[in-house]
Amino acid sequence: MVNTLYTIAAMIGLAALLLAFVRMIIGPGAANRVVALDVMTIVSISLIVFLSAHFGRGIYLDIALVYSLISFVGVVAMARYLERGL
Amino acid sequence: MKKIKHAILSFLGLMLIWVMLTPPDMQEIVAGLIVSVLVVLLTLGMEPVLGDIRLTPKSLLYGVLYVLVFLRELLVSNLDVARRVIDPKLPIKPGIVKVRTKLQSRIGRTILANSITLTPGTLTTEIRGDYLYIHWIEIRHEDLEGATRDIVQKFEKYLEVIFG
Amino acid sequence: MELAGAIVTLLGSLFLFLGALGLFRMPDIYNRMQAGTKATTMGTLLFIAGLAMGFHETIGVSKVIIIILFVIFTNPLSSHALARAAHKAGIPLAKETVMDDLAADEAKEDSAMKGTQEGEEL
Amino acid sequence: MTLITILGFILIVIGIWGMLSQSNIIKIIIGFSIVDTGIHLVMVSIGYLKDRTAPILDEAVGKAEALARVVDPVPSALVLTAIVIGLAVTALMLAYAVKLHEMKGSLDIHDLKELKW
Amino acid sequence: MITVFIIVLGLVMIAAAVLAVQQKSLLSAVLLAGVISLLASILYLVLAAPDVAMTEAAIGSGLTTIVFLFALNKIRKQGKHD
Amino acid sequence: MIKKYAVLLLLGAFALMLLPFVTEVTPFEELSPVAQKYVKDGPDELGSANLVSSVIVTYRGLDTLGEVAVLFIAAAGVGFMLRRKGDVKKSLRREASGILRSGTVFLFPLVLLYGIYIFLHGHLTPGGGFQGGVVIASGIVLLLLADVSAKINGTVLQWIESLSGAVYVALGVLGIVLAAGFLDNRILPAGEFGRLLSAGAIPLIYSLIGLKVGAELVGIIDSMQKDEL
Repeated sequence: MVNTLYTIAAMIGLAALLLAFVRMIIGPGAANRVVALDVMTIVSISLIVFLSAHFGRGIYLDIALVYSLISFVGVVAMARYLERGL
Repeated sequence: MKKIKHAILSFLGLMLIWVMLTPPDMQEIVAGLIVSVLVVLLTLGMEPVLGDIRLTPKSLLYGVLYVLVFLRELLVSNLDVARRVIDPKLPIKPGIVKVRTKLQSRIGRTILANSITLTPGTLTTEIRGDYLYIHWIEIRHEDLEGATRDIVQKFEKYLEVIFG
Repeated sequence: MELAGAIVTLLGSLFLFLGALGLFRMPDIYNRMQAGTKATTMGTLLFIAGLAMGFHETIGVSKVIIIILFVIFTNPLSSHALARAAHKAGIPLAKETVMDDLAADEAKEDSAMKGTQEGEEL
Repeated sequence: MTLITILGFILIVIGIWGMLSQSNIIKIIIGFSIVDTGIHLVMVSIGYLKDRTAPILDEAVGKAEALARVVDPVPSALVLTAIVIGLAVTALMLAYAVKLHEMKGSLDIHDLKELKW
Repeated sequence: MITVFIIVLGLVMIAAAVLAVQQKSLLSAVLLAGVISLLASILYLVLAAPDVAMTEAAIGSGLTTIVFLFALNKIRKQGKHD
Repeated sequence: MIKKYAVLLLLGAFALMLLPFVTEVTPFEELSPVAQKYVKDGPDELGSANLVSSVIVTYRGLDTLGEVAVLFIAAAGVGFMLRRKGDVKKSLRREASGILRSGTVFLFPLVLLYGIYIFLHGHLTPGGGFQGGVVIASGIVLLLLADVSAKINGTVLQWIESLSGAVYVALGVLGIVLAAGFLDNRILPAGEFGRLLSAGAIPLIYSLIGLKVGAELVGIIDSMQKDEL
């Protein structure tokens, strides 16, 4: 029962990833794609924490932490590129 | 003075994060002390942003209240977004409005801007001097005073006590 | 406790989905960012907190708290940077838009300091 | 897992297709990095054993049961270094591309006539 | 459960790769390559290789994209002055 | 037109070549003999809980040294390709917003701390020198992005890079003298399994690798970014 609920939550998360990817495909323009990439990264952080719980290894959480820091740097770099500040 | 305060506060913050990252162990705590001091020393040349925090009992109380207000606003803003997204008619009336802030400290402004971004229907787009430009998903006031009252003041009264 | 965690996680995943749906449906980049930032921040927060409630023996709670703190601080900051960049890059607002104070003020400034060339070369 | 092996192969083929069919140098470099990712996926998936866990011993996996419960650490170590090298090679190629654009004013390989026979 | 994960992520990766090759805009192609790395690192977790996942997260989707952006920026600036 | 068909033909040949890997290879049931040795003896011999780290730092340490050398050569190559003599124009970059700048000042120490955490715990958790170095390099890139006037001090960078490289090699040679071979980690006591001060010299070597990799990557980014035309 509980496990089914968790599985359903993960599936909805995957659906969110797919929807964000649809926005990535249709764009329009690079700026919209950057927004979509940002959302995809945030959803991925959730999915990584889910996998960590699913496999029962707490050490996988370090990867989610790396993601939350690195994705920030990446998005800021893209934003600075778009506004010609790089 | 500001610099010393900044150094001490950031040392305490880094130490707290280190202790939360690592398992409880004497060796880890010693290593954390060394690493935190090292990081504080390396970043000493940067701006002392944390030096603006006031450490009075009143500001601590307001800090707790601020977190509670922030969490409530976060919940409200999500329900708001959910309502707008699910509605088949997509009820939006967006625009960029200008508001004024009384906060002077830089970290206070940063936290204000972040809080505004996470509250119902608003997104900080630009800051120039004392004015914030905010993308509002449903404009209720087009003038400066009305928008300031609606968007900024619910956070400002707490942040003003904490940061000044 | 486990059931409560599962329900919180489910709620979080619903918010994540709504964020993605908003990203999909909204008419222009600024409104998309509104949905994308708020709903995903809240969604991640609830999703991760629910997992921490359900599996606190295996994955531990303290690291999860740090992840939540990082997400709460970095997500609005990157959204702000993106929104500013989009406006500076001249991406148009949706046709429903009522007003744009920022563009008006920038136009005013440009006409005030005409001739300095600085704005052109960027 | 076989599915991921197949995925890796598909990525390799797509990347090579990109490298061969595109004439823009940046696109060729992107194709190269896709091939890179594909190869890494294949290598890691070959080291995977069914229902086993990561080769890091802690409370979840003890020293005694390690032999029966962990996956092969050697491909992981190999791929880890390969990813770092991939970044270095990509950066070097991009530096070449920037230099080339500075000299020729174009990124299209059809504009580089001197080396054609 | 995990199989569904692999299939969905794999299909998204293939689509991203094809689009990255086909895309006219260079910046969009770089972003799509970033998506491939992002999802690959989730797959590395499924394959029980967290070290590789962390490297891919930090390098593949972080620094590689940034290096690409810096190079594109340099090329853009050169174009202006020709 | 001919080119298109040639490409298709080549791709088909590739696909045919790769097909047997999918159809005929059966997945392994057991670890390979080499891996069995690493998994069985590794924890007791070297004291490292992360077996990937023990393979990278000690068992295949020489490869890692070569790899760091390749990275160094690539960084030097990028610097050489993009060097520019004389006429550097005034930088024409747009300022970052004030919010981003103060947010960066707040976040940079956290990134630095996390990078150091990753490479100090290379023998206990996923991660190690390479990942930690990359995280630190990203933190410095963040500073470069947020502040237009930020400059990287090349001399300090070179000193960090060459000093950590030299100490790395010296530790390797010390392994020949004090322990079984080049880059052996047992020059320091093994310590208690699973705590921070264990696994001999692995945390030390990984820290040096982290510093070196971080410095090299910052060097690459720096030569990509500076000297605008």
